[in-house]
Amino acid sequence: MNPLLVVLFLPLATAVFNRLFGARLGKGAAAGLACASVLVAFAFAADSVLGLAALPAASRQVLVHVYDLLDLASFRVGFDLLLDPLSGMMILVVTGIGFLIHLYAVGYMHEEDAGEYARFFAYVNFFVFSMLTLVLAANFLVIFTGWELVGVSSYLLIGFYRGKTSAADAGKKAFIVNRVGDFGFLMAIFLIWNAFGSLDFSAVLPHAAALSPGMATAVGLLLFMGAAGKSAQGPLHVWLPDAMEGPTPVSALIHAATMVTAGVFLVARCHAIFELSPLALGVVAWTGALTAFLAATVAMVQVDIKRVWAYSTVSQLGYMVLGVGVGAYTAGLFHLLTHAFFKALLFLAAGSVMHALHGELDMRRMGGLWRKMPLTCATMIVGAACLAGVPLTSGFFSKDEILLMALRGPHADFGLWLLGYLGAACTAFYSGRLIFSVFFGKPRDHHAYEHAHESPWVMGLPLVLLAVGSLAVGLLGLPGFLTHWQPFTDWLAPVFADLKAVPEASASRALVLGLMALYTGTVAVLGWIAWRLYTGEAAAHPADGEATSALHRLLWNKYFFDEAYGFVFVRALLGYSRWLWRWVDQGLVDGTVNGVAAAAQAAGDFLRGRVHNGRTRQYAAYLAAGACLLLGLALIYHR
Amino acid sequence: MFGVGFFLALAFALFAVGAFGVLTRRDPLVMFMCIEMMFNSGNLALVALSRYLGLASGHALVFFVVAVAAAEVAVGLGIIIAIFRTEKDVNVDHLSELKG
Amino acid sequence: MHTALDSLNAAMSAHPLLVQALAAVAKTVFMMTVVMLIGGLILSWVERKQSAIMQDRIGANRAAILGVRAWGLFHNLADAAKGILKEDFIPPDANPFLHTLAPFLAVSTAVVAFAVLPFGGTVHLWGQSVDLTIAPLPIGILFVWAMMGMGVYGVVLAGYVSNNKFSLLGCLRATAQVISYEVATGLTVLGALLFYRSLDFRDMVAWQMGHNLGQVPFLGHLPDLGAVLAHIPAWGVFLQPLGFVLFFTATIVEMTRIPFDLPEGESEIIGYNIEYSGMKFMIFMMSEFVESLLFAWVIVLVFFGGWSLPGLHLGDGVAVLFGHALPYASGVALEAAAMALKIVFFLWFQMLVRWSLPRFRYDQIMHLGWKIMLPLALANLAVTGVLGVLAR
Amino acid sequence: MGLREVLLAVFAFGALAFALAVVSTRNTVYAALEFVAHLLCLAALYCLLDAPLLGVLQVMVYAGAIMVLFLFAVMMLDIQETGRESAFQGPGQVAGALLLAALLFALLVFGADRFPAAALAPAAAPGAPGVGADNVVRVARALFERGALVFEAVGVLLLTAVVAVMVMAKRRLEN
Repeated sequence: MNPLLVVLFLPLATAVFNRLFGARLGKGAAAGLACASVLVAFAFAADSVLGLAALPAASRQVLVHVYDLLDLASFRVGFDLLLDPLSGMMILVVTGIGFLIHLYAVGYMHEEDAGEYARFFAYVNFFVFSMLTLVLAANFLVIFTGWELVGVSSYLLIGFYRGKTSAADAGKKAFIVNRVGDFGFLMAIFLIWNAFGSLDFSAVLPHAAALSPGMATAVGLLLFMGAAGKSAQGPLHVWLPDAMEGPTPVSALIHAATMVTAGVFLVARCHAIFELSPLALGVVAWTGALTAFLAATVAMVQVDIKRVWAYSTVSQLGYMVLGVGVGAYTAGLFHLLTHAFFKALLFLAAGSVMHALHGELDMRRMGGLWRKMPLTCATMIVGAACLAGVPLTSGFFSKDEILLMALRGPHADFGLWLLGYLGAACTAFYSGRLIFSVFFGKPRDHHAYEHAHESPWVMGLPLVLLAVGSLAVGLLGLPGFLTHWQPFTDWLAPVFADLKAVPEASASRALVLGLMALYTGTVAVLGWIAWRLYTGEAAAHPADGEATSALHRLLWNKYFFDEAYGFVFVRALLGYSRWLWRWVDQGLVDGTVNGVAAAAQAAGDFLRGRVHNGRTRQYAAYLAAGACLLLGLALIYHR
Repeated sequence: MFGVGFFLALAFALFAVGAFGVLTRRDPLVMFMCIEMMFNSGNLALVALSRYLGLASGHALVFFVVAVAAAEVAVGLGIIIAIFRTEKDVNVDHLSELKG
Repeated sequence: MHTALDSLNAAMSAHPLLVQALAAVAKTVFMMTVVMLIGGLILSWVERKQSAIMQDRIGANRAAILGVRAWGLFHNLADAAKGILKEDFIPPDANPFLHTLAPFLAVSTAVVAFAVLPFGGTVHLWGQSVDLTIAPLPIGILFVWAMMGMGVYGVVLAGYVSNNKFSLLGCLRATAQVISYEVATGLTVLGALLFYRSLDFRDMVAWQMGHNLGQVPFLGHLPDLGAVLAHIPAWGVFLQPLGFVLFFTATIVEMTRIPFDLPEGESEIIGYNIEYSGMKFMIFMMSEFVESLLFAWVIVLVFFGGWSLPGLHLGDGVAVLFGHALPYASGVALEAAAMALKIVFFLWFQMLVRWSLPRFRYDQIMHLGWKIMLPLALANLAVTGVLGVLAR
Repeated sequence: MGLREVLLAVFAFGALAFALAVVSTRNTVYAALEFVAHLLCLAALYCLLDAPLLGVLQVMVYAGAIMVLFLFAVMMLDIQETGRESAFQGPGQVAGALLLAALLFALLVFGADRFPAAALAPAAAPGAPGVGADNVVRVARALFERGALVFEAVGVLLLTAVVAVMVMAKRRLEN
């Protein structure tokens, strides 16, 4: 049996088993089973990837046919899995970080009762299965299936706390907003099928050049619509901050490390189509850049630490999208990889803080926590440093690469770079702001401070591992002028072999170094500003609803996206629905149906009294008369 | 003198008599017999026509009619007896519960 | 004398239609005589005597004419006289016509059934071949069944027109019993009919005479037995032992004789004929004896080779018994004797059953009929059919 | 006019007369008996029309089984009271029914007037029912070869009817 099948179906099997029997097994067994299945999946995934690496670079593609989904004469779709460097990287991320988060969740979810506990692990395992289906897909149908399964499991996990209305609403919001993107994705799939007659990547992507430019643009834009939904690109980003209603490990796993990167993955997977359409790529790049900047500005004023990281995630996803949009796929994916580590770390550390403070998430009530929870503090500082792009951290290298490509890449534009740069500055500010507000300065809520405590080892261990990973993973993609050892670029090279050579040479070493110095300086300055603003007793946190300026109000209300949607879509839809209900459904449809029924009943009442009177012999007389009539007609017409 | 037309006419006459019985009698059992009589008039016509046209399939058809009639009688009588047990009366003019 | 015979021969040969007409009359007269004599007189005497012997009594021996007792044979005459002389009572509310019709319906349907029963093969008289059957119908056995079905009406009428609750109940019991077992009677014979491939009694007998067990599929292929079996005639009883046992049982129920005599139950149970007296009552009794003869006859025809005698072959004007030529007439006589003996044997056997077994309960009869005999008969038929298809 | 014609006339007249008797007799039992007689007349007609198998079947199944069931039902129900009521309702109804029946008869006769009144063609066609010993075989061929499916269907129908009646009767017993 192919190890990929184990990777894929073991989490599914444990999910089903846990959902059915986990509550009876008890917490330990359910959690152990779930963690073990993901660990085994990781081991098998690593084995598969090593096996892949052993192949010559040009032929690093393994196709696994599981079974035929659809086998018509002219159209065949199989449940096919494709292992190539891209999906290999993704399955390692999904199972590896997934395992750490599972481990963390063992401690984090400890207070739930056994049934909920098992349900949680079942859903998380199911998510892992869905995500693996998505990344391992070898055709558009399977990837769409994984796409939808991911949406379902995300919905289940966001709304995991069933008692909370806000959680249920957030789940619905995530699902509905994602549907908008999915619609585009589905349309794109239909167009692809129409154009190629097949949904297999191998039949579509290498021959993408056969598409007319208009069609390529249409497919690219529709695909990106799906990607924007999943990867929370503006204006479809609104679901992601609300998705923080789910348990923190879920936020870390799904809404930071894995699921939201699906859009980036999709664009990278379908780069052959995007490359055909400068317009589509431009839309991708600009959307990414704008999202990166705007989300970063929003993150600067939020006081809920998970919400800050949520907007930060949106922003960082914007960087990845910007990366793939300017044609720097490797850079975008490298940022995906580093971000998976440090954002998972940040979320888990935020969860650790939240755990310590019994659910408190408002940074205005924290402060000085580093004494109470040094490990969390240290790891979170590492994560924040990566996020902010402190030199020599992984985030520094990956973001630097993207920004460089925005300035000098194949589809570069100064505006893109500027937005990216401003966003990076904001990122440095809000990262510092959060770290300093939470861990430094004086405790602002002494009651909470007194009860704060470090998290258990089962939560601490993943933090440490992720922190180490966050730092180390940067080594895989050091800038080209430092070293010729480029494992990440080399690894992905076969996937992007069809692209023109990345013109890194066009950027002089002086420019690169200059940019690096610029970033470093920016980070230092903004970090210092944040330190000054947020470590004092009266930190610069305005109280709720107390806007200091119009700009602050705009940012505090997240550019009024939700309100705009509420007005444009929800209110309008409600009004339209109400109209449909009142006039079309109740008036026209019901009126017709009831009218027909009433007419039938009236006729029936009449006939029942006169004709259907229960006298059998009278019925017989009707029969005989009818027979006479028919006979007479037959005699008249048959002659 | 006894050609196929004679037998057809006889069959039609029996059919009419049966129809008349169904229309006028109130005893469900007699109505039932009259219905059977109409069946039989059909059978007679089939036999006569088989003889006239030289076809054995008419006989097979009669066989089927007889079998179906047997099934019909079994169920019909069961129903009549069931009705009688609850109503103590089988005058069809008094039975109109199912008129709706 | 000689010349008279010759002229008779000449006259007969000249008028074939006359031969046929005379033969028809003769057949009918013969059959009616046999039926009336056996069914009406001898069987009731036999029953008395046999029951007496089996129960260690002396039995009927008092009736005498001029001191001659003739083993009680005259009791039948005494019975007849008594029946005729007794008051013919018709209940006040009864319909006199139907009340009278009932017993005659019962006996006449049984008697009419004899019309299709052959009492011998085909004989050649004056150049004419004459079937020794009153009405050689191709659907003979169906006719017997049809008449059996009609016989129920006698019982139904008797029970209904008597205007007596007990007779009505008795008639309901009788009717239910008889029509229930009509199913079994029909199904048990079908297995044998699968071999004969005919509904005509003459064909059945001819088939049994023309085949031996060695020619039967499966049986004949047995390596050592085949040769032995070739000497045994392929009588229905050998081909369908289960069918025979079931059929024999069903016929006893059909006759409503002990041990299945619930409908009238002479000694204890009040039956459908309670309001009958005198000759009409005797006619009901007689109908039972006639049926008894009828079924014995049918059994012999279907299961025991009819008039066939193993080793005897009647050819065209010659008879051969185990390779020895016999005069044709003696061959015919031998066949007639074989037939008569077989029938007598079964009449005796029916009596034997009658005086040996205790009466069944009503639910037991129904249980036996619907839950034992019907499934067995169906299974027998199915197995026979499947084997027949396999042997093809 | 030979014996056959005489018999045909007698049985045809008997069939019609007994049919009229069934319709006009008040007592249900007598009506049933008259119906049996009617059926026997029809059976005789079948035999005279060279359909002896059907004739015997008619006696066996219709007269011997179905009508016995009828009599059974009549006796179990004991419908003396209704039987003594007037068999027909009002003169208007009777007249209407008569009119309808007559109309039906007239239409049917008009519709069938292409068939000769006086001739019965000899059974000569290859699929003819045949006379004598052949009859059973020919009918069996028609029944089991072309009509095999219908035959099975009828068997299923009968079985269903039997089960249905059993269920109906059983439920009554439990009550």
